[in-house]
Amino acid sequence: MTTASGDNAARALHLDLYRMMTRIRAFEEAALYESGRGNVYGPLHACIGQEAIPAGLAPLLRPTDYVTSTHRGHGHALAKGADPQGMMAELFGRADGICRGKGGSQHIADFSVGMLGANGIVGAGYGIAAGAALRIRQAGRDDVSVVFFGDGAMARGTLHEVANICVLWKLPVLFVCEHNGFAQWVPSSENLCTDAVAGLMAGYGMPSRQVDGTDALAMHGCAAGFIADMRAGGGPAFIDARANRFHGHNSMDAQAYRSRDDVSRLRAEADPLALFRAATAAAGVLAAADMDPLDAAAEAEMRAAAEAALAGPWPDPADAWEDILAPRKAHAHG
Amino acid sequence: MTTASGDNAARALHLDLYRMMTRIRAFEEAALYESGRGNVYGPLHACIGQEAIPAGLAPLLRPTDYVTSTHRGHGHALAKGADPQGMMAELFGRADGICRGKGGSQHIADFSVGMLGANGIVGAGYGIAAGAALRIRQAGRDDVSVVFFGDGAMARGTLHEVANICVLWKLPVLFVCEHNGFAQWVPSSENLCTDAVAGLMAGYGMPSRQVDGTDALAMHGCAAGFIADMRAGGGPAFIDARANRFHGHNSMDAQAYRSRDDVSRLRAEADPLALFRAATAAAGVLAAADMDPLDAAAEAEMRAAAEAALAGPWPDPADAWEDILAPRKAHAHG
Amino acid sequence: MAEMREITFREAVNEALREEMRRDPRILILGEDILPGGGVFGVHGGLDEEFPGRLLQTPIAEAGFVGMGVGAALAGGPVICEVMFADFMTVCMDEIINQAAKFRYMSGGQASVPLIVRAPCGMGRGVGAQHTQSFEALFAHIPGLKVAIPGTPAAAKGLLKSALRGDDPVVFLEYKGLYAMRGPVSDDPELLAEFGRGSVERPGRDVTLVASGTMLHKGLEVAAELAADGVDIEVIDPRCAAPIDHELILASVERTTRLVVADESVLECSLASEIAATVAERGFYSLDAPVRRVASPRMPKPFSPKLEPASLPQKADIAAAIREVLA
Amino acid sequence: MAEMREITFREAVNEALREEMRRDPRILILGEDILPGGGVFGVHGGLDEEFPGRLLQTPIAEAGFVGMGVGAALAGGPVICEVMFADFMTVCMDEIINQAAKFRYMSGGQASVPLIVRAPCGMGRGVGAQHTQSFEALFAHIPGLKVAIPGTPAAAKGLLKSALRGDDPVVFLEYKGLYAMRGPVSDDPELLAEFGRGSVERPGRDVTLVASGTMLHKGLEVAAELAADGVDIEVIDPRCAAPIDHELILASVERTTRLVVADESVLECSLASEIAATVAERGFYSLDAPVRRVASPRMPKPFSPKLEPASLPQKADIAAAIREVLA
Ligand SMILES: Cc1ncc(C[n+]2csc(CCOP(=O)(O)OP(=O)(O)O)c2C)c(N)n1
Ligand SMILES: Cc1ncc(C[n+]2csc(CCOP(=O)(O)OP(=O)(O)O)c2C)c(N)n1
Ligand SMILES: [Mg+2]
Ligand SMILES: [Mg+2]
Repeated sequence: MTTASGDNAARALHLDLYRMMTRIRAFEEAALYESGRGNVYGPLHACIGQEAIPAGLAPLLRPTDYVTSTHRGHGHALAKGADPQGMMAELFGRADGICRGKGGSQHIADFSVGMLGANGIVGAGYGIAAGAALRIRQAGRDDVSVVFFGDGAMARGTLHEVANICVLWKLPVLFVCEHNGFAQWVPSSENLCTDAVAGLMAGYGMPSRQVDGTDALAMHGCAAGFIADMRAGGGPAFIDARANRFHGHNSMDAQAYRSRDDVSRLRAEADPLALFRAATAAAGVLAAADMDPLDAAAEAEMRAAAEAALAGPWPDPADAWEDILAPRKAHAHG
Repeated sequence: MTTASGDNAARALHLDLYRMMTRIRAFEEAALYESGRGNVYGPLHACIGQEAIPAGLAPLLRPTDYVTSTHRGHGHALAKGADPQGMMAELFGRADGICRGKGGSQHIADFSVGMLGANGIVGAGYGIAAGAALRIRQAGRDDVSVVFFGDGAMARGTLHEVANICVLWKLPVLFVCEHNGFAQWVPSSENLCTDAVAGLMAGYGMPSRQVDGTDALAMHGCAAGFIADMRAGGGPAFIDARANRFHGHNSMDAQAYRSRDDVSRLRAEADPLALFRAATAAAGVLAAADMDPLDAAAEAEMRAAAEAALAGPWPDPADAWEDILAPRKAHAHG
Repeated sequence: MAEMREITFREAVNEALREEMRRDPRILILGEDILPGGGVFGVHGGLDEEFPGRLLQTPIAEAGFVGMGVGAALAGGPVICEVMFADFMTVCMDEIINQAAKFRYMSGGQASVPLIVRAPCGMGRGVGAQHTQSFEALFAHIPGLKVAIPGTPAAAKGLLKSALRGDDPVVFLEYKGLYAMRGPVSDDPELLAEFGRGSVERPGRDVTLVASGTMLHKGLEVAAELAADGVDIEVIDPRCAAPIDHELILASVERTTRLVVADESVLECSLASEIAATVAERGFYSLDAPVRRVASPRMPKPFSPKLEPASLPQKADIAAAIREVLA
Repeated sequence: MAEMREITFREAVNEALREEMRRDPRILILGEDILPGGGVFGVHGGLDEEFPGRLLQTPIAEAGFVGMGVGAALAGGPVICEVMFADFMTVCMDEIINQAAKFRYMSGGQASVPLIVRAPCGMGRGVGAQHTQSFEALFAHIPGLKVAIPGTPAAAKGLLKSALRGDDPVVFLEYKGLYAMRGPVSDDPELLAEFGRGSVERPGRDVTLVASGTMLHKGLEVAAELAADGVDIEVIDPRCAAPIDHELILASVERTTRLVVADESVLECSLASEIAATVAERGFYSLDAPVRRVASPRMPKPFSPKLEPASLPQKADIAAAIREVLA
C-alpha cells in the first residue's frame, strides 16, 4: 500500500475512523451536558473511552448488516448510521425521538439501518443477532450480524447457547466483547474467572482474538478479516476488545469504587482519540489540521442535534396506546 | 500396590465397582420388566450401557457428599446409596415410594444420602450442585458435590454460568458429562459444535479430562484424583465420560433413528459389565466365580425390591395435599 | 366450495403449518427433536420433506434459540419456535416477556415481531410436576403478547394460521390432551380465526360455561349429561387468553345470568380469575348468582396415578359448580 | 418493652436482614453489585462489615446464582438471592418455578427450600419497559411459592423475617417507590408478620379498598381526601400475593358491601383479578355494587416522562372507581 491510491484509501479510512470516534464522543458529551441540565430523562450509560470499538467496525458495515447492542449503546447506533438528532430526541423523551420517546437511551434502535436495539437486559443481544444472521443465510445474502456486549455479559449463559449454535450452523455473527474491566462497579476479576475471555470461545472452535480496543485501526484490521471471511460464507468469530470506561457505570454513578487518579490516568494514557491522533501523526498519515476540523464539526453537529431535539415536540399521553400490537389487518375469518 | 493388603484393597474395590454396576443393571432390567407389565407409571429413562460412570464414582462418595442427577437418574441414586425398594415403589407411584409417589422416575431423590434429585429440566442440576458445594465450603466441610448431566445438556447456558462461578469461588463441584452420543434422538453432532467437550471447560481453567465411561476403573481413577483434590480445598473439575445408551431415550422410544445392528454391536462391544469382567479376569484380579454371585445377588435384590414395592400401599388421594408447603411453625406474629 | 372434514387437533396444527409455509417462504421452524419424526408430539410430520431446510433442529438451548427466533422475526418474517413442553418456557421467559413482547413498543413501532412460540401444555400421564403445567395466565399478564389456547382442531388451525399472517408475538399453547381429538375443520386455506374471538361451542339458556382447553370437552360432556336433567348450558371456548373475548362472554351471561369458568391451569391469578373478575365488574347486574371458577388446585402436579386426579378439575367439579350457580 | 420508631422501608428491609443474620449463621446473601455499597438500592448497607463472607457478590448470571440458591437452601438453611430488578427474574424463572417451588412436593416432603428471592419491582423514572415490571401475579400463580408484596416498612420487616425463619421458597417483591417511605416499625426482633395475613391500614365503613404496594399509599391519600366528602374508606394492604388473606377482605366487604382493588401490575390475570374474582365467588351476596379493579393498563411501560403517567394507575383512577361503586 505504498501507491498513491493506497495512500488515499488509508487516509480516507483514517479520517472515517477518527470522524466516527469524535462524533461518538461529541454525542455523549452533549448528552451528558443535557443530562446535567435535567433534559435527559433517566440514566445515561456513556461509552466514552470505548469509542474505538464501534468506530473501528463502522467502515466495514453496510446498512443491510445487523447490529445488536447493550445499555451502553450510543456508539453502536451512531456507528451503524443512526441519526443523532433522533437519538438525542429519544434521550429527552420527545415525540420525534427515534423510538417516539418510548424507548429512551437503553432501548435506542434504528431498524432502517439495521440497528436492532440497545437492550436493558444484559446478554439479550446474542440470540437476536444470531437470529438476524439466520435470516441472512436463509436469504442467501452476504451480510453479517454484529453483537456488542460487555465483559460482564460474558457471565450469562445465553452467550454460550448462542455461540454453540452459531458454530454448528456456521452463522455470520461477529461477537465483540467490550472488555472495560467493570460490570457496574464490580471489577471483571470478580465477575469472570478468566481475563483471557477469547479463550472461552476457543473450545467451540470459534476464531477468537484479543485486540487493543483503544486502537481504532487495530479494531478495524481485526474485524475486517473476520467480516470478510463471513461474507465469503464463514462462520462466527470473537473479538475481545480491551478498552476503558472513563465515566461511571451511568450518569447516576459517583464512582466511589475507584479513585479520581485512576480515571485521570486512564484519560491521560488510554484515550482512544488522543492515541489515534498521536499514532497517525507519528505515522504521517494525518495531521492535527486534518483532525481538528472533525472535532469541531462533530461538536457542532451534536450541539445542533441537541438544540433541535430540545425544540422538538413532547408526545401526547394518548400516544402511549400506540405500538403495543401491530395494526389490524383485514382477513377472512372463520 | 504389590503388597497383599494392596491386592486386597484392589480386589475389594473391583468387587465394589462390579457390584454397583450389576445392581444398577438389575434395577433397571427389573424396572423395565415391570414397565412392560404396566406397573411403572409414565416413561422410564434407562442408563443401561452407562453404569460404569456412577459405579466408578460410588466408592469415592460419602453420605455427606451431594449428587444432582437428570431424567436418567436411577444409577446416580443407587450409586449414592438410595434404597432400591423405595425407588421401585416410587416408579410404581406407591405411598411408600421414596418420594411418596409424588416424584416418579424423573424426580427420584433421597436427601438422607445426599442425592438431591433427578430432574426433569435438562441443565437444572448444575446450579443446585454448586449451591450445595457453597454450603460445604461455608461449613468448612471437606465434602464434594457431583453433578451428572448428559452431553445434550452441555448446550444449556446454565452450565457456563455455574462453571464460571465455581472456578471463581473455587467450589468443590465435579462435573460429570455422560456423553452417550444422543440427546433423545438427535446425535451429539447436531447438538454440540464440538465432540471435545472437555475443551469447552478448558477456557475456564477447569481441570478437564475425557475418560472411557464404559470402564469403571478408569472412571474411578480419574474421579479419585479430582475428588481428592477438592477435599483438600481445590476447585471444580470436569469429566467427559464416553459411554453408550443401549435402550431408547425412554421406555416409549422405539429408536427408529438407529438400526438394531448398531445397538447389537454396542451391546457386544461396549457393555461396561462385560468389559469389566473380561479386563479383571485378564488382569487376574477377579474371576467369573467372584462376579457371578454378585449378578445373582443383584438380580435377587431387585426382584425382591420390585415384589415388595408391588405389594406396597397406594397413596390416598388426600395425600396430594401434603408437602406443598412446610408445616406451619408457631411464631410471635405482629 | 370449502369442505368440512373431521381431523385431529394434531392434524389441524400440521395443516396450518403446511399451508402457511407454502404461502410464505420466510416461515422457519426451530425446535428440539423435530427431525426426523416431526417432534415429540409429531405435529411437524412431513414438513421437512416438503420444506427442506426450513425446519431447524436445535440444541437443548431454549433461551438461545427462542432469542434467535426474536432476531429472525425482527429481521423479517414469521418464525415458529417449538418448546417441547410448556414447562420449559421458564428457561426462555426473558426472550418472550422482555424481548418479543416489548420490541415493537420500545422501538416506537419500528419493529415487528412475528414470533410464534408453540408449546404443548397441560396434564400428561405419569410425567409429574415439571411436564404438566399450563402457563397461559403468565403470558396473558404481559402486554404485547397474544396468547392462544385453542380448544378444538378448528380453533387451532385458524388461530395458528392467523398468527403466522400477523406481525405480533404469539404464545401458542396446545393442550396435550387434545392432540388426538377430532373435530370439523374447513379445508379452505384462506379461512383464519380471529385473535380475541371466542366461540360458542354449544348454545344454551340457563348457565354460561366458559371452558378452555381440555376443560372445553369435559364441559361439553357435562352439558350433555345435565341436559337430561333439563339444564341448558351454553359452552364457550374463549380460544385466546389474550386478548379475551369479554363481549361474547358478557353477552352470554346477560342472557343466562349465571357463570361458571373452567380452566385446567392453577386457580390463582388464572384466566378463569380474569374472566370471573371482568364479569363481576362489567356484568354484575346480569348475575343472578355468584360466579364460580373450576380450576386446578394450588398444588404441583403429583406423579402417582392415584394422586393425579386430585390435582386436576374433573367433570364432577364442573357439574357441582353448575348446580351451585343454579341453586 | 418493644418500641415503635419511624424508619424507611429500605431500613426495614436492612433491619430484617441484619437481625436474622445475627440469629441464624446459615443465612447467605447472593446478588449482583451488592458490595461494597450494599446494592443498587442500598438495602444491604453495613451487612458485609458485620457479616464478612456471608454476602457473595455474583457474576451477571441470575440463572446460575439463583440455581445455586436452590442448592444451598436444599443443603441446609436460608439463602437470599437478590435479583437487581424484578424484570430480570425472567432469566431465572426455571430456578424459581420448576425447582424452588416444586422440590418439597416432588421429593415427597424430604426437601426444604428456604430460598428467598428478593427483587425491587414496579415503576421507576425514565427506565423504560425492561426495568419497571411487577410480577407478583406470575409467582402467585405457582403452587409451592409464597409471594410477599409488603406495602409498609412494618410489613417488609415482619414478612422478611418470617420468610427467613420459614422453610419455604418466597418471592419477595419490594416496590421501588416505597424504599424511601417512612412508617412505624417495632424494634422487637421477635416480632414477625404472618404470611397470608393482610392488614387494615385504615378502617372504614363505606367501601373496601384493597391496595398493594405503591397503590396502598395512593389509596390512603385518596381515602383521606374523600373523607372530606364524607366517604369512609377501609384500606387494606394484602401484604402477600400468595397466600392471599381472603378472609380479611371478605369480612370487610361484608361490612362495606363495596370493593375496589388497586394494583400497580398489569390488569389481566393480576392479583387484583384474583381478589375480585374471589369476592365475586364467595362474597357475592355481600356486594351492593360491581367490583372495580384499578391496575396498570395493557401496555409496556413507556420511557418519556409525558407517557409514563398513562401507563400507571393514578390517584384519580382510584377515586373514580370508588365513586363508581358508591354511585
Ligand atoms: C440480566 C441482567 N442482569 C443484570 C442487569 C443489571 N446491569 C445492567 S448493566 C450491568 C453491568 C454490565 O456490565 P458489562 O456487561 O461489562 O457492560 P458495561 O456496563 O461494562 O459496558 C448490570 C449488572 C441487567 N440489566 N440484566
Ligand atoms: C430445558 C429442557 N429442554 C428440553 C427437555 C426435553 N429433554 C428431556 S431429555 C432430553 C435429551 C437430553 O439429552 P442428554 O442431556 O444428552 O441426556 P441423555 O438423555 O442422553 O442421558 C431432552 C431434549 C427438557 N427436559 N428440559
Ligand atoms: Mg464491562
Ligand atoms: Mg446424551
